[in-house]
Amino acid sequence: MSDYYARMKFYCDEQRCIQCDGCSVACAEAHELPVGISRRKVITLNEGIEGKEFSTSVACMHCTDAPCEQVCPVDCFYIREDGIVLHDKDVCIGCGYCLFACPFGAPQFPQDGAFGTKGAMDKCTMCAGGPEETNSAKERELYGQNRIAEGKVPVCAAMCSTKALLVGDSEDVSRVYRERVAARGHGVLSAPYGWDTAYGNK
Amino acid sequence: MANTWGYGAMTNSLGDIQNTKAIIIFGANPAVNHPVGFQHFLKAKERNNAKIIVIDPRMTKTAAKADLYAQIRPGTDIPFMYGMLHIIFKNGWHDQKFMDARVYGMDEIKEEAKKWNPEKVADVTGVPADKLIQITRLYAKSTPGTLVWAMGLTQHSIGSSNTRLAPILQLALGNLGVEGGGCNILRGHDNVQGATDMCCLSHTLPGYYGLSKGSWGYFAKSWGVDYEWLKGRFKSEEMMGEKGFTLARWYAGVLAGKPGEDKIKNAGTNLKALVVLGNGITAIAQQAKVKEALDNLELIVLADPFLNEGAILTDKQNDVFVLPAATQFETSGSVTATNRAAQWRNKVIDPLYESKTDHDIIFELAKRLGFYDELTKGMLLKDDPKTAKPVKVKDEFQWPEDATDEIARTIKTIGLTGWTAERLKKHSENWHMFDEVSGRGHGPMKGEYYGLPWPCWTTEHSGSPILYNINRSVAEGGMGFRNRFGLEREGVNLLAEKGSAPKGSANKDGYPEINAENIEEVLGITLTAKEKSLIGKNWKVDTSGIIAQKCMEQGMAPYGNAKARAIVWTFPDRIPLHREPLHSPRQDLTKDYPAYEDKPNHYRVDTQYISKQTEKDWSKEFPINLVTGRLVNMNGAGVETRASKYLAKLTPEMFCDINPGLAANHGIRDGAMMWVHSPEGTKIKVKAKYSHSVSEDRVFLPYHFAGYFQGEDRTGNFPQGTKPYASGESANTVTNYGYDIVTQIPETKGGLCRIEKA
Amino acid sequence: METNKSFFSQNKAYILVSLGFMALTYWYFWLATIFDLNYVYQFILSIFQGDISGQLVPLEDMNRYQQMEAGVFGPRYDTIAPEITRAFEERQELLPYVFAVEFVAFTIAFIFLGRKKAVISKPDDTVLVYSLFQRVVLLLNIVIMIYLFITGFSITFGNITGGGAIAYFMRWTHEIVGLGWIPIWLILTVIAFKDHKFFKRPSGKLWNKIFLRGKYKPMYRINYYAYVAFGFLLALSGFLLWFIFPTAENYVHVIQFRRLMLFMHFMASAVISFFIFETIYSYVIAVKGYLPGLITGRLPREYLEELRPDVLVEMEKENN
Amino acid sequence: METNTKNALSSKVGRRSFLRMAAIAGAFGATSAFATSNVTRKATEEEIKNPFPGSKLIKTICTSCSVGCGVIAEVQNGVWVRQEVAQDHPISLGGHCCKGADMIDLVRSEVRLKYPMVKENGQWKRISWDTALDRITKKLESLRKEDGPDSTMFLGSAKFGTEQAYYFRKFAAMYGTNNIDHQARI
Repeated sequence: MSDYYARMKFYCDEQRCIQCDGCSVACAEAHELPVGISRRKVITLNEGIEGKEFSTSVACMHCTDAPCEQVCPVDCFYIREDGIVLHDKDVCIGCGYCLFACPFGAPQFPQDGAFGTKGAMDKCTMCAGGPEETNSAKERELYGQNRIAEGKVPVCAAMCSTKALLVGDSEDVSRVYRERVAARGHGVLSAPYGWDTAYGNK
Repeated sequence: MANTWGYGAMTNSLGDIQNTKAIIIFGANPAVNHPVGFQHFLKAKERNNAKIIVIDPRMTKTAAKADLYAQIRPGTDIPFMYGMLHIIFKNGWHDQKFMDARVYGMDEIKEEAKKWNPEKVADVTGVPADKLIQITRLYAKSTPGTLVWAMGLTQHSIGSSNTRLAPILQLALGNLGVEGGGCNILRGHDNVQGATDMCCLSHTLPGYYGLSKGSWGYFAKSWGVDYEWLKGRFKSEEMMGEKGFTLARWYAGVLAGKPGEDKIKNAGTNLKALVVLGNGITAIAQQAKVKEALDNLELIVLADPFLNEGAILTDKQNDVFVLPAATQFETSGSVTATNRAAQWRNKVIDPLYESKTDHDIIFELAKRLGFYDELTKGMLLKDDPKTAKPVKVKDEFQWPEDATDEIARTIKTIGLTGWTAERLKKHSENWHMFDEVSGRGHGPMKGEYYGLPWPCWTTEHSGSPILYNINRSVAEGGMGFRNRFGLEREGVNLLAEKGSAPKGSANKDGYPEINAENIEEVLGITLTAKEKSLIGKNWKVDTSGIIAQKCMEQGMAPYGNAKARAIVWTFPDRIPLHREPLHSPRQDLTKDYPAYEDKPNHYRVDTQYISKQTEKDWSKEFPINLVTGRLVNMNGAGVETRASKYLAKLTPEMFCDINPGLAANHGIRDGAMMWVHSPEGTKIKVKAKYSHSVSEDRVFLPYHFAGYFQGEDRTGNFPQGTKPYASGESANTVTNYGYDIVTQIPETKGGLCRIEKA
Repeated sequence: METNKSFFSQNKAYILVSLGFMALTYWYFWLATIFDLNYVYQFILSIFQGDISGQLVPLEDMNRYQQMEAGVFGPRYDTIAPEITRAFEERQELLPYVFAVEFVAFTIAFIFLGRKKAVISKPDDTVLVYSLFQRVVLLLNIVIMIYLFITGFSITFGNITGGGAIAYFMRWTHEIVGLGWIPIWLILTVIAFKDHKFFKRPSGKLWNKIFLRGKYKPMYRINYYAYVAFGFLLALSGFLLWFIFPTAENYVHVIQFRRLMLFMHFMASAVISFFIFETIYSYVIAVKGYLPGLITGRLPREYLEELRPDVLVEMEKENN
Repeated sequence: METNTKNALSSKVGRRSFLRMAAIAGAFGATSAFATSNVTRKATEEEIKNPFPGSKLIKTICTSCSVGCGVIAEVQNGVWVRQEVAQDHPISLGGHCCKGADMIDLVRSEVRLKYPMVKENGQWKRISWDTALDRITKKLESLRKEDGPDSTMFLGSAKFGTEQAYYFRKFAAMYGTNNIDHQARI
């Protein structure tokens, strides 16, 4: 292989998403998340309005210049070379700045401290675990499965019922999406939503 | 539907929907109820630029992906379909050749359709005339088109008429027996198709064999028991042939004799005991009656992986048994998907805790009731090819493989002969070798379709992914319509016309179902004397397999090749006719379209139709239409799904979708509590959820909740540690009276209610 | 009252401080920040109308793409969030300078003004000035404030602590202790307004245990007023930040509001630090012998005669 | 700001993740319909450590609805540890709705019934299977004798396997009644 490195991205095709919540439940179940945590959430807009209703699924977009990484006071974030943004829960102090800086609402906080204070941040890892030893029990407990290390697709996209949610190398994601757009030949957004914010105008 | 062309099941498959050009969906919401199946709908949109048309009282998630959507008044699908047929016939968009060759009685439909001009349809259904025309034009012009329905058509007092007219619409367009066409009924639970084929039903025996003496005799033989013994188990021979109570109305059997209750005819006794295995009885209409019935039973047995909420609904203090049943992952067996294809479900783990599998519970009960040996004998038997009679071949059975094989050798009507445990296992083990769209296998599985969709006539047959497809040979899953209703009617030939036989058929024309007498003549073969001695009376009871074998050789279907019929002369309505729901918001229409006459002894219960409809002007007091339905994260009564914390989180409490305009008229705020009153005198307290998906004359209730009853919190009745993560009022507390005239499916999709602020 | 003093000289302290604030405000909002001032202004107006979502344009009026961004990601990311990011970065860099400046200012004040001292000849002749309640409130205020500052800084200067368990502990105790500070702040508010001319002071023994005695000099009063005002912002924003717990469900509706609250928290904490230093300076450094009195509640009579005669006057009034 | 990002980028990637980078998804294409090309390199056996050593994959079918989606269960020492994706299943292609994605929770839910119980004088009481079955059958026998077999109603389930459904129908027939039904009716 060449020294080209993949740039991992998510994209949810809103023409296919039907808000079945398969992705969010698959994620919660695979990583055994506490009930208050939604690493991935599904949203329907204009519900019940003919011709305007659509749904989409959103989680961490794994931005290029991740704002969370920029504001984190303790620098617990790190960006892998394939673009996956991860963080270290042992370092995180749960201050919540990343949530303020995130354009997508990805960081989640368990309500497990005294008087309902926030715990250490939790967010989508693109099923790539964390800085602990790969596939160790500790990693699984803190970050959930490390499916990427096993060579498997992140569970949300793999279990997407209508294959609306795409994940993978940016080239492949955009190729798949392009094919679909060409097949439909109509009703395409001017640009994939959120991409400007997450990855710049590339 | 079975009465139209032979089998009442999905004709094509989910993958095949990708071949279609137009999808019309009546009263189904696959985006919510079958999300994975809906992926094929969406792919059809991309592959073929297929159009999706949705006709539903609610603007559903499916409608959000549709090209055209019509918001119809509940219970008026028949006028809508006649309106479509009116336009189709008027413009000559129908497939005359197909109708002539393969359909009987279309003229009467044409006459009836003439009455339904678009303006009249618009008045009755609430769909504007130009929308109807637009939809009809789009659908009729895009062939092949597929018609999809689910509970939205069946759960009406005229449900059986609905499900007859929908196939007729497809027949008129010639959309049947082709790839991308057909009538695709989406079933609910994972094995509704399988359990229905096995007929856990009160009016048939497994494989849709009737309750006649002949059928009982055939099964007695196949089970290896004496017919006289079996007869002795019943109260009388007459009761053997009587249809039993149904799930929808069993409570009437308990409550009969009380003032105001319907009369029953049940061998002179009321129901005194109820044995439930894995059935959420809180999802049955008329919950208040169900509760009363539970209170009056002498014995209740509830076996479920989770606590059946019937146990907390009842005030009965003694003799309520709850048994921990294992989930289906703790046992193995076959399961039939909606497209008639079987898959083998492997056991994942041993039953957890003290739970027992369902069949273990059945066997244990049988042991103690003294007929365990008779019950399980069938699994020890095998058809002896020499005598074509079942003989004992082993002393111990192996569950479930032996049961699968027993079914395979017994059930001929729907062609389960090919469904041996070995083949089904092989299919599931090699599921990666099958094509997504056509279901065709490749590599070692070449020549077979995934899951061997029935009819799978022989142990070598490929399975039939598309019913009534005459463009394929019978050996590859082709067939005509089933010859089930005789050879001729009122002088009209009921067999298919010339030249409409499946590809490669030795007999190019229509032919009757095969029996011992006509086999040589119809198939054009001669049998040896030995074969003649072994052969069964007809193809349905031919345990020798000779009829099926010879038919395959000649490329002919054992059940004949006949016409589908638009007229069902045994039904109350010869052709499907519109009748207003029992509780209709349009009282002015009930005079023109009255309900049926009251029907005595309908599955052992006297059932009211016209007398209920004319009892009073319901719509005055209860002006709002009540629609119930499913949520994506719930299933059935929701017992299983509410026991999962992740799923319960998505909808933590019962709610009612209400249009903001309607809510404002009643002073109900978003998120406030409201009462829903039903004509039955019951009420529920639910949270209002503003939604534009319902119009101002109707409200929507999901039916998955239980735990509360008429505003009263009954969750305290849960035994410790069994309370699910979400509880709420059951929508079925307020669903109205009303049952289908043929199948007795409750009318939960077209009732009335009144709302007020709580 | 002397009448020959001009308005300016009478209210010199107030005028100077408010001018200073105006300059500071101008610099901060119009020159230093990068957020969308117009949006924030409209947003605050809409908050007072009861809509905290920050979605100023109805979703129905937007096109599908805009709807998607607003409905999924929350309204107008580009308005406040960049400022949060920037302010956060700058706090790390600028706050040390701010503190250095403040430190220098107080040092200069100390050098020029020196330390006031009372000549005590009879240390046993003491007067009970502060009730137990007052002592608890005043001391708790100082202690909690110091703790909040330290823990707050442990978040801001997290790059120095490097995170981990101790920093995590400090962060969540910041939230809890901050909650505990809210009642203290309320009481201080009452105390601060006690000698306002519109405020009719009740009399009686119990009240004397609650309210402080004496008349304030303008600078003290400003100190209290500013403390109350910025304390209010801090307490409110801090409470709301804690109270509106971030979940996936409420994200879209509250994120913009929380950003605004965080911004307010940043701002108020930077400003209030000056007055905290002032308080500490005036309690501990500017006057000798005050701190022991604050702890025991008793001060020598001579101390009061020399430095706070107003307190004695008031006490005598009460005794009559 | 920029310096911080730069620091974070270089130091963090360098320090923490570079070694582990080696273990990233090499074999995407093998299981996925999405990413096929251009993805770093194949991870070696050692790098892809199996998180559940000795586990085996069992193909089974979702019990939620009639679509019949494939489920792959990863079982280790008789415990269902993980639900895997059946991406090669011809109907579902690995897809699941929320119910299907949560099948594993159906089995390991904490609120499952754990033992047989009977309600006596309004109180739930734990009993053994034998007691429960004995008491049930005694009652059924006496009802059958007094009021005939038609005094009992059997409600089966569409969640049964086909074989179980067949046997439940057979059971009712041998009990002597046609009062048997299941959810196809609703």
